[in-house]
Amino acid sequence: MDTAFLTRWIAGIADAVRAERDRLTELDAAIGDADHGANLDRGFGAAVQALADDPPAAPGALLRLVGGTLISRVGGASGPLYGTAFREAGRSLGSSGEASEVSLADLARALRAGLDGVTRLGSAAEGDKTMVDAFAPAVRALETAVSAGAGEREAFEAAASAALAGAEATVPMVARKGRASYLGPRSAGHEDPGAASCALIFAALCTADQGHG
Amino acid sequence: MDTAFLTRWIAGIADAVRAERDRLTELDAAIGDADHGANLDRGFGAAVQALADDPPAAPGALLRLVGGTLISRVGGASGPLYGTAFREAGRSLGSSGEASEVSLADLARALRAGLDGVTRLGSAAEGDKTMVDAFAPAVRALETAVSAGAGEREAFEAAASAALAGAEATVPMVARKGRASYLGPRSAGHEDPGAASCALIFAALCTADQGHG
Amino acid sequence: MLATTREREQLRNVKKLINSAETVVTDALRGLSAAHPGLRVDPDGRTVSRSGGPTPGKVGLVSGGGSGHEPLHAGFVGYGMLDAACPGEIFTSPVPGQMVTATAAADGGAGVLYVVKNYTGDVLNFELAADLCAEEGVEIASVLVDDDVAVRDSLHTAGRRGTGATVFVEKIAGAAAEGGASLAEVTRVAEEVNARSRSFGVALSACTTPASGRPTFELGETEIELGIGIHGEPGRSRSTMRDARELAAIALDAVDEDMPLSGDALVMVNGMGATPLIELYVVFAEVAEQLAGRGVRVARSLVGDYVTSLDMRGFSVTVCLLDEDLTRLWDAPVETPALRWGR
Amino acid sequence: MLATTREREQLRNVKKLINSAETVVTDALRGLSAAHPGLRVDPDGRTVSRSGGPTPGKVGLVSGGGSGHEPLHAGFVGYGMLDAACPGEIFTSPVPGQMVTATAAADGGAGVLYVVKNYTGDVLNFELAADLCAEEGVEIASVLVDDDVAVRDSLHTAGRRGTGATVFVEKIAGAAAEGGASLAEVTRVAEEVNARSRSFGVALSACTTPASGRPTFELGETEIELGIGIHGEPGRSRSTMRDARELAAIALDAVDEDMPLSGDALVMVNGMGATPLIELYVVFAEVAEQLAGRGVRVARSLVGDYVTSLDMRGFSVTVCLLDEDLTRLWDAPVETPALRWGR
Ligand SMILES: Nc1ncnc2c1ncn2[C@@H]1O[C@H](COP(=O)(O)OP(=O)(O)O)[C@@H](O)[C@H]1O
Ligand SMILES: Nc1ncnc2c1ncn2[C@@H]1O[C@H](COP(=O)(O)OP(=O)(O)O)[C@@H](O)[C@H]1O
Ligand SMILES: [Mg+2]
Ligand SMILES: [Mg+2]
Ligand SMILES: [Mg+2]
Ligand SMILES: [Mg+2]
Repeated sequence: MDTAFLTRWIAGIADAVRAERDRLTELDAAIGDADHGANLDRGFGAAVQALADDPPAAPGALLRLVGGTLISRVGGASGPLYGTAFREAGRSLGSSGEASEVSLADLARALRAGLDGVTRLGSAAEGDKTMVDAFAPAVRALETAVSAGAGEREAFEAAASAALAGAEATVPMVARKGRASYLGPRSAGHEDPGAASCALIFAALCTADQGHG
Repeated sequence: MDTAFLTRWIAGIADAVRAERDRLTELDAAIGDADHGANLDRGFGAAVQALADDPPAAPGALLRLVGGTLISRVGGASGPLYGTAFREAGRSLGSSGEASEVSLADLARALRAGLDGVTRLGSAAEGDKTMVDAFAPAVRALETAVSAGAGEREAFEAAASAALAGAEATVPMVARKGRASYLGPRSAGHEDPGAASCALIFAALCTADQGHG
Repeated sequence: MLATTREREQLRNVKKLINSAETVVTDALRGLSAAHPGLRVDPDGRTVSRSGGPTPGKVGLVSGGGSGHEPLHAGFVGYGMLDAACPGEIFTSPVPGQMVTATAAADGGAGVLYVVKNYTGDVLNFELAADLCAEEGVEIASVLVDDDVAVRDSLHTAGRRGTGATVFVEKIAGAAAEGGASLAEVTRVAEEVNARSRSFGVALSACTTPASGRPTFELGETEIELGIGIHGEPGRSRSTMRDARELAAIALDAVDEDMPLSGDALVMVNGMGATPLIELYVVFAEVAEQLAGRGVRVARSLVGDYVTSLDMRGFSVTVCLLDEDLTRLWDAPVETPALRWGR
Repeated sequence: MLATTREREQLRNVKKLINSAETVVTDALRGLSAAHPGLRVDPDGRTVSRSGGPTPGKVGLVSGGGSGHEPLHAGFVGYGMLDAACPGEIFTSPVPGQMVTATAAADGGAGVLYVVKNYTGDVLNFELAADLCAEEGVEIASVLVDDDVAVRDSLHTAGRRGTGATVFVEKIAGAAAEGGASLAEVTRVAEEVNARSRSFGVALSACTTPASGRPTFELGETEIELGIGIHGEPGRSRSTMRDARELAAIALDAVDEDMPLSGDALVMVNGMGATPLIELYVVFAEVAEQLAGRGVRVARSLVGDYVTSLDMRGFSVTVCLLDEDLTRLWDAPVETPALRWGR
């Protein structure tokens, strides 16, 4: 995968977030503060713009630029968290003399680093009803696909459906992190907005791959 | 008519105002500030109480007490206006060595004095969409009945229906006095709350008379 | 005292933070008293005055009117502004007796000025009170505030309403009185402020009085009222919702048409009671920018809830054309619950 | 710039005094700037600081958070309180870049204290900013405000929210900083105020964000939310409407259970944005009376809109147990748009 693929991925996330903006906001209204859709729309919109303004030469630099843009434009909880995820993913791809192509295994490692960044910063574990509940199973699915020697399409589809399942599994959970935790038991019965947006991010890998193929 | 009659009259007004409190307030909400029902309920309730606490010996003193109570308890535009009406009516019945009985002609003269007090204080003329539009025709009807030698019942009924007709006639008027005047042409199409309450006051003369007969 | 069942039912329906419609004014005055040791509050007698009593030799300032406009007037009692206020029932002018008590609490021997908003009820009751006090030998003067351009002035009507300019009159006349001016001079200053001030108000929603429990009028989802007063009355006309820029222009046009704007101005963007501050600042941004475009400099300003109409959503704009004297009096120290600087 | 048709449609539906959902924060900052010459406002960069710049040798105080809580925080920038504030989007923590700019505007060489309300977003973004500023050689300390007793504190959750006590922390730490205290001392004072403060909030209605145009939750005609935060989140539980007396008791019980009340207290009854002042005074009357019944003296108080949640109806009560030092710092002069005395 090259910068073109990753650029398509980010553009696909931005499109999906814009299309689902109202749904994300509604999910956040139920157990948060009704801004998640607007936050990510602003952030990924800015990321697409940043990539267009000054296209990075290498995949690592590209992901770091996306992460930095999210941090500097989103705010809220999701800005630093997703920003860190992309930044750490970019960092894991090496910082000097970067390759212009990354393998599926590289990407899986990068996303694992991103996930580690998120849990380090936010200290949420799976089951806390956060984006981690979609992120973690998606990374595991990717790693499993890599171990099994699967192709990109197959791997991305596995990751996307793991993320989606993870997001859906947040519905009955009682939140222990983020704003939803203030609701205590009342947070149960609603999908976590960050988990829902994380599912969109992994689904966009498939779209980017199809655009490629 | 004696103080017992007048006491019944005031009690009858208080009852009518309480029963019609919501209607008066709604009329006032449409073209005023939604307090006319509460204002008069408070005022005539207090007047009934004042008469019970310290029953005046003469009709003039009774009407003056009612007027003073309205002034000191109602506030708003209607407090000073109705208060002045009753006070001036009481004054016209003489202030020393007052008779304990007043004739229909005395009462007509007293209410004329009350009306004069209202127009002097508020400088509203008929057609301005105020209580004067019910008050003035009612006094005229009373005076006509007196000239024609009518009995009390007949005279009161004439006054009451003149007041009611006068109140109803305020509906199409454009207000030129009081709060409703701020609405300009939009005040048309609504009955004036003060005219409506004035009709209740004259209707209560009939009830007081029936209670007597 | 617990609310009756019917009252409870009602207060649940309108969801107001009150104990009962009957006690809301008294209860709020109890709260005012507990919050402001600088005030002497008589919740039952319904008067509020400076806790130190009248200032000997100073002209006293008294105002009052219906409740539901908080912080007006009780929130403006204190050094540099009012000496006493008398709050009536919700939207109902106070009675002469309250005014007489307030006058006694304000009378330092140099006469007392009544600041009266131009409503028939306020005018009549203050007139009756002035007569009673004059009989007692207190020198009384009155200034009638009538700044609302939504109402056409005419000899044959009740005239324009008094709204936002009341705050300006009370502050500036209060400073003059505190500075030792005579009753005639304080009255002149108050009249001048009124003459140089105009207001226009817009409602996005009606208000609900505790007693009636129902909105004073109904507005559709996209309807607004232009030219409203401060008692939940409908305005001069109904219109459709616009953005803040257009609403500011409508208000300023109405003001400018009545009193051509120029020079330095004191400008208030006032919330009607349920308008968030962030929205008032948005309106103020438009007002200030458009005034600049009309060659008017916003020299002094107030943004917030000063003359409200219970839980109405909306705003009013008041403009007062300043001169040097009025600016100096505006800047003079003031120490009241709702307006404070320099002390 | 005119709003797009879709935006216009939306703003008509929600009837807010704005130009567009996208520009509301910028527009409000333009208004703040026009109204308060004592502030330096960058509406696009979203920072607000004292117009005189940093005070050399003084510890700087910076706070910030999502917009929609006005006057918090920008309304508390000025002498004796904050040096700079950075407002985020509506209900969205600001980004580290804003905080870095605000820090530069606050840094007088004696270090900078961040006053951070305990929300994941605020905490994370201020952490990132602190790292960046520390790299630049600025000494940074942070105090986390977490006064809301509606949320159970626990190691495994995000912890209690920061709400009303933020005003107390900013005022009292601001006075300490103005008095020349060191960064360590200002931080200690801020932490002490937070430790001695608790809040509880009640909503009679949800709020509507400009972007979504819909209430954040729906309440029936007789329903209320108990234990709400300041972002339109639903509370801990839904209940039925009560009178002011009972609601005050519910709030005070919740506070007292978490922090037994005694002695002298600084008490705030805060409106959520669309609550008329008359109702806040009614609530304050009950709060003060019930505190007296619990042996607590209301030594100092605030009644009004200080930490709001857009157009939510409701109130919060915050109690801070005072000692002599804190009382002295509370009484020290302050000159900001929303809090002013002694100057
Ligand atoms: N500590 C945390 N760790 C991981 N994810 C978190 C954490 N706190 C919040 N989140 C995620 O952030 C989402 C909310 O993002 P957003 O609404 O943009 O920010 P905010 O909560 O500040 O309004 C939540 O739905 C959740 O998935
Ligand atoms: N100048 C006036 N002359 C006669 N009646 C008046 C005048 N102004 C007002 N009114 C009467 O008073 C009524 C309103 O009374 P009320 O609602 O109790 O007082 P307010 O208008 O102060 O709220 C009006 O409906 C009208 O009939
Ligand atoms: Mg959110
Ligand atoms: Mg009325
Ligand atoms: Mg009235
Ligand atoms: Mg947020």
